[in-house]
Amino acid sequence: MNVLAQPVGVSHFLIVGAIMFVTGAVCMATKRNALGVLMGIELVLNGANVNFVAFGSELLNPDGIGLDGQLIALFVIVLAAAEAAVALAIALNFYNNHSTIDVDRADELKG
Amino acid sequence: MAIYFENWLPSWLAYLVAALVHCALLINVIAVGALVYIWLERKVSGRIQDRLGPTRVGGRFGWLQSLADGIKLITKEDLLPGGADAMLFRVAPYVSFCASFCGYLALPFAYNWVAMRMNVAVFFIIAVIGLEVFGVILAGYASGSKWSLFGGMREAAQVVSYEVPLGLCVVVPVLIAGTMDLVSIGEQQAGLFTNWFVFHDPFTFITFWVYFTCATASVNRAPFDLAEAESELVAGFHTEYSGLRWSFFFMAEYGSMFAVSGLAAILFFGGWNGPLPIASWLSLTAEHGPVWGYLGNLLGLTNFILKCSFGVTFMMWVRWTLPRLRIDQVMTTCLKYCTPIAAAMFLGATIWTAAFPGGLILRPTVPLGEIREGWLEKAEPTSSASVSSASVETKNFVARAADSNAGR
Amino acid sequence: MDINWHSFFFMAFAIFACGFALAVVISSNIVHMAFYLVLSLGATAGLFFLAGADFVGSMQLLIYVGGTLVLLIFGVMLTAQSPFISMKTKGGEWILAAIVGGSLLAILLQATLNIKEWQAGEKPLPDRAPVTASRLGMGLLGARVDELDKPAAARAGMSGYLLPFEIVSVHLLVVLIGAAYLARPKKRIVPRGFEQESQS
Amino acid sequence: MSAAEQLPVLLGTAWLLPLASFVLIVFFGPRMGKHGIYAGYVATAAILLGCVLSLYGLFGVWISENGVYDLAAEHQEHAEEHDEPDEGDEARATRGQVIRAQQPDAAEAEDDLPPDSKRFHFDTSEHEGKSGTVKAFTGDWYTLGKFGSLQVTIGYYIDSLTVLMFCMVTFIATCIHFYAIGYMHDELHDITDHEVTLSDGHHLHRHGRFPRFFQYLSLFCFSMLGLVIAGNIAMVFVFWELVGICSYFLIGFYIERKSASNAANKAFIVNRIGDFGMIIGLMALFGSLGTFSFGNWFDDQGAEHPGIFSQVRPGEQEYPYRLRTPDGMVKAAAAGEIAKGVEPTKEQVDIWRRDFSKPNGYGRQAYWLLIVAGLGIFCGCVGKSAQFPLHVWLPDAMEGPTPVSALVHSATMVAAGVYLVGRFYPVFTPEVLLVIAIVGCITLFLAATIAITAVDIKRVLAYSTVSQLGYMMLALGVGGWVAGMFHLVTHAFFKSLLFMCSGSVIHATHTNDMTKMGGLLKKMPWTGYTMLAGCLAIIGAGVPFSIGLSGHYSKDAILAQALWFQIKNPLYGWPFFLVASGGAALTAFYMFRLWFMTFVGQPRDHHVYEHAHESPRIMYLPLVVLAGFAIFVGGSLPFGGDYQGLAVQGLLEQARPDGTVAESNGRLIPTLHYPSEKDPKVHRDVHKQAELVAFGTALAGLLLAAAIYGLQLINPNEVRNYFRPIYQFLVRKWYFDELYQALFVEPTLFVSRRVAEFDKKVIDRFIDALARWARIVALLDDVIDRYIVDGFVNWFAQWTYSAGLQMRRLQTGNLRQYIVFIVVGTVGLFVLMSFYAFANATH
Repeated sequence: MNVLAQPVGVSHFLIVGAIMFVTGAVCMATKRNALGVLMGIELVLNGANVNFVAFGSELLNPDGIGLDGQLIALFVIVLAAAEAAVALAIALNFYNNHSTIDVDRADELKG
Repeated sequence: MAIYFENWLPSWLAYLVAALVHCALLINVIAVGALVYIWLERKVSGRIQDRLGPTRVGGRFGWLQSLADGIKLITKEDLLPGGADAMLFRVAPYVSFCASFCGYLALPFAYNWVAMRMNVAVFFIIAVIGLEVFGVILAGYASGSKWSLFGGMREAAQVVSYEVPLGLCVVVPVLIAGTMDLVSIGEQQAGLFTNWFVFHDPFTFITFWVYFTCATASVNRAPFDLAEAESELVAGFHTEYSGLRWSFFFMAEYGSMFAVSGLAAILFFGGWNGPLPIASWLSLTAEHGPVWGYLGNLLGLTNFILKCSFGVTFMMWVRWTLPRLRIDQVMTTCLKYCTPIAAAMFLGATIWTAAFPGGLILRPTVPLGEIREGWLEKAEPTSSASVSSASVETKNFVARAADSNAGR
Repeated sequence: MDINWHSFFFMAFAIFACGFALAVVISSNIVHMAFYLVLSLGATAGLFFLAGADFVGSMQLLIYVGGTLVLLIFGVMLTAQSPFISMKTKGGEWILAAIVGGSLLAILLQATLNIKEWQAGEKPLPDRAPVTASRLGMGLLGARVDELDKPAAARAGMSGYLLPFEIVSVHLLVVLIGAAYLARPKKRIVPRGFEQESQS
Repeated sequence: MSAAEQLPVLLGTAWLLPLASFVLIVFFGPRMGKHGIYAGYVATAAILLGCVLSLYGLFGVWISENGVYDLAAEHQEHAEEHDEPDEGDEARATRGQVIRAQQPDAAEAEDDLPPDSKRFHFDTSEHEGKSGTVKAFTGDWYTLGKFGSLQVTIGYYIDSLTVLMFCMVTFIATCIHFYAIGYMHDELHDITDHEVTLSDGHHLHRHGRFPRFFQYLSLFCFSMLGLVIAGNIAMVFVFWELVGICSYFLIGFYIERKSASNAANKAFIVNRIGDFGMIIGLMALFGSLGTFSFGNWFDDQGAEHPGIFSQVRPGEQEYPYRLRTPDGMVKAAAAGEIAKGVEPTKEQVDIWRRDFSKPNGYGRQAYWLLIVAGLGIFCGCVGKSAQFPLHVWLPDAMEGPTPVSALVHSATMVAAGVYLVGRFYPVFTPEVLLVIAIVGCITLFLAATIAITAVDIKRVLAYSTVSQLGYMMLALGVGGWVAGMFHLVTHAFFKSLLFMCSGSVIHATHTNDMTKMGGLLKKMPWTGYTMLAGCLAIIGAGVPFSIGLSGHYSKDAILAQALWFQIKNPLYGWPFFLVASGGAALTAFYMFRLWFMTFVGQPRDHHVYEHAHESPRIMYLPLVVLAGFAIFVGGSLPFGGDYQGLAVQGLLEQARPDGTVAESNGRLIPTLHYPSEKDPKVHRDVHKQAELVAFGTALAGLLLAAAIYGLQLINPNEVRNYFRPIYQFLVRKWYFDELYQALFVEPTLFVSRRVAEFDKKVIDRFIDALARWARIVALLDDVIDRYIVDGFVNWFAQWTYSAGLQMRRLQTGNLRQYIVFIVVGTVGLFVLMSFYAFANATH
């Protein structure tokens, strides 16, 4: 079958979203650099966003959840920005105090 | 256009060709524009500094000067510093260039002469031009040199913070027009020059100047060119660059200058509509047939290019007139002055539009109701039919929008 | 052969997005990661445009790519010193993460592909998506002009997003202040009586 | 924009401006400038703007919309009605029918208005010079709540009376604000109150209260304007009480002075007595008529419902707008019958209404209900505008600062009562009107007599206010609606003028006692001459049949109506005219006694005389303005066009309430005839006689005063000794305070003492016993708590602690492991869920 000939559906977007989400999770789980973890978070949020937009898009499924998807996606974007600002501040603080950016060194709260 | 090619090509090839033609046109705008403007800048700076500027190359006025420079740059050796991050160092210029190039996708040059008519064109352009900073930052980092890194950092801080007032300023005309579609925004200002949004009310007038400041800053032209402050950092982020890559940076810079000027022209100065509606007087409009419409659009195109060039020239004038700011002063200008002023102007414009929907002397030839997006027409019948609270509330919204249109 | 250009561009952007996302994971150089992330998110914005969400797309470009990631890269540069630019992870962790992630991916894909309404219909898509910008604006203002044709019962409780909008904006302000506070320069606290020593 | 849309906006703004300044001053008052000096400017600006708006509403909107009722034209048409005066009413009534018949065009005009302006109600009056001019705009700004058929709204009822009152109130309030800025200036710094002696023997030293004064002033204006514009009885009551509380604040402004706080309490409590009656009246109206609104009101479906007025005086009767017991009241009276299942159809209600023969017939009961309503409302007015027997608070209200007295006495508080009577006029049956007339008559005489002997300058004015209010009530009571309202307006101007003059005198001499003054005319000419203008205005000086000061016109109208009433029913009528004309003489006497004692003759107290000085300009300029108005407001302005013959009477004529056009008779007292104020006879001979009488009496009083106090032909002390008992009686104010003390205060105190003893001896003991029991129970609880509850809690805490020790191993402190945990958890959950899903799917 010719992939390029047939119209795309929600599921295509969902697959992309899933891949980005998992990639983000793996990125979070493997990067030792705090900022790398942050990037993983951004990826995860983006995967989720792709899903929201796909569900909400009138183009792909006119009887979907309508605008709510896009609105929630907007909120996610904004909150991601906020989260990035705070996380970055935390990372820099961590860097100032421990003079390293390695998250494995941040285990004072070990039980 | 693609339809035209389809007659004698397989469709996918036809579309490809069509796309390529569009791209070629746009790239020409940037490349040729950059050449012209570099030459122009030399002349302008020369005149301002009481010099002549280039005079020899290509006969009079040295009008081939920048072409010659281009050739020189292309033939120049292309260095890659040892401590550089090779991949990023190579990619960075193209990132900048692509960014400022993408801005042209949504920038209409005349009525409906636009590569991609989007209904969020304004934000799209702002966003894409904002991406130019990545090239600079990456260049700054990848060069592996302190000066470049400093340049990149400054650029990052500056651009990120200047996007806030820039966005606020852009929102004001959008608020008045009631749409983010640049084409319809331009159409609303058709007619006499009194219809231009810059004359819509005092707030928009001030907003334009704030916008211009922020735009100058966000394309990092002097006096905001902290990223390439040759007196402090050798040449800032492009210290290590040379040859074609370097020239790409410059094309990007001039391209985005042109783009922001064009945005200003459409948002505040009526875009392709001249000060006098000569086109409509000469009945050079689409109603009188495609040819006349085409001629009218050509006239509009000239208008538009002239306005943009005026904006660019103004930037040059500013550059060669004002001294460069310190980085903290740049930040102060943005956060302590531009942002509050822009916010205040936004508020004022809102109140003004609510109070006098007609603006000062604005009598748009196109009633807004036809421009606003489809929800209005869609909302009207249902809301009038149903009496449930939710739709009553919506009816109020719709009604308000409707009579604000009627008010114009 | 006739190409459905929508699908074509979708494929292109999808491959970009996923590919660069993978590149983010695989690359070990933090700055390269940041760059790939930029490209991946930009491609995602392209996907949004393809899904007919122009406004969200340009918002993604403006706020996410243009703002958040610049901030991120800023942070990367601030902390980019030779030992931290590339920090290797032990192979065991790689394998563990790969297994866990793979299972998660498997589950997600299975969920995605099993639900029939989500599959692509054979009917071609409408060539132009409905305009959403001002409807989104009204939605944020609290009026759902897109739902007017729905019956009142279905619209019950769908009163728009005014409150979340307000909350988010206040939240943003708080975040700004908080970030500035966290990242403020540290002052050395001089115990009383030791001023001389501290100055010398 | 039509007036229907403009007026509510204009007047509503004018009404809310003082509220805004009140709120501003409440929050930022002390921070406004040095010692809050700007608070005064804020309040003044607010009321000034309100004044401008109201004036625009009057001249720019109302008059240009409706023109002015042309009195001259009316007299003309009376002249041609000379030969058949009797069927004048019928003729007018029929003409009213005709005009009403051609009203549909107004209805059509209503149709093409936008749907939301349907709420405006055009009530067209049947007796205007112009045909079909709008009589009143009623409508709602905001609906507070709907309870079945009842709508509690913030509405308005705007007719020319409302507009006129707005102009009058805001204008006078503006003058008083300006004046008060000057008068209260010593509140700007800390002041020592020499009238208050603390326990340690020193005088009270306190901070200035400039902002607070103006904040109360603004609230006062707001409440009064709200009362004037109110569109339904609920609003009326709310603002009524607001006016009361404001007067309480302002009278008790110098709260540290015992006398001031007493006066404030007295005013407040006496008003409560009146308001008690008022609530009864309002509830009688509401309970039986089922609506709060004055005019007709429209519900959401746009259906029209009759308001109170059109229920009491329905238009579609054979005698349009004659008084008619409302169906609601008839039904209320026949509630028992209805309970027995009789269907109250229209015919049935009419049958019930008609059976007046047997004393407990429903018609009669309903009529009694109407009378109760009227009496109750009037009861409130008695309290508010200090009518006998509740007049005692007003003289004590002099404890407040003089601007307050001016405001309370002229424009706001006491005017409120009279205004309310005028507003509710259609509700009053002839019997109630008779009561009103009697009360007004008594008040007028009593207050005038007391005023003769008072020596406190402000008290003299206070009693004169009471007696003038008596005049108004008398006028209303004998059917002279326009006369009463007209006198209300004119009196507002000259009385505020008089008070502010007295205030400036007090300001200059620092004493209220007239016996210490004298010869001040040289010292303070502005005050003196403006006050002379005020005195002349209040005694109604003027040349008979031609021109006169404002009081001249209004008082003559009142006298004429009283005389006309007497002619119509000789049985009850005679005392009213007698007292009214006698009161005119008394008025002239005591006013000029005051003026002569204050301004001419030899200075009695040289210390005071030396220190007297003219007040600052900001204080005497308002005096001049007001003096101008006090002189001219009564006459008609020689304008052309819309303003043809613009006169207060003409404007009031437009608001003349339904039913006062034609003659009406009492039903319980069939011999009681209420003449029509617009009857041609009034303007022919009656008015001439009345004018002559008024002139003569006023002149007599003036001459007597001049003889005694001006020229010192007669020695006042001899007179005083000659009439010693009467003098004592008057000086003690007819022993009213003593009477009330003995009648009400003492018994109350007695009862309360007994109650206090009961409390101490019985209730307290009981409480103490309970407390002891409670302590014993508490001891038991203590034991239980310590050994059982605590034991369990401690054991649980131990358990939690050990559990925590076990669990802490989970927390590795490694971020990336946490993430792995999360993902694994998600996967696990998903797997579990899918199991359940499959389980459900299989069967």
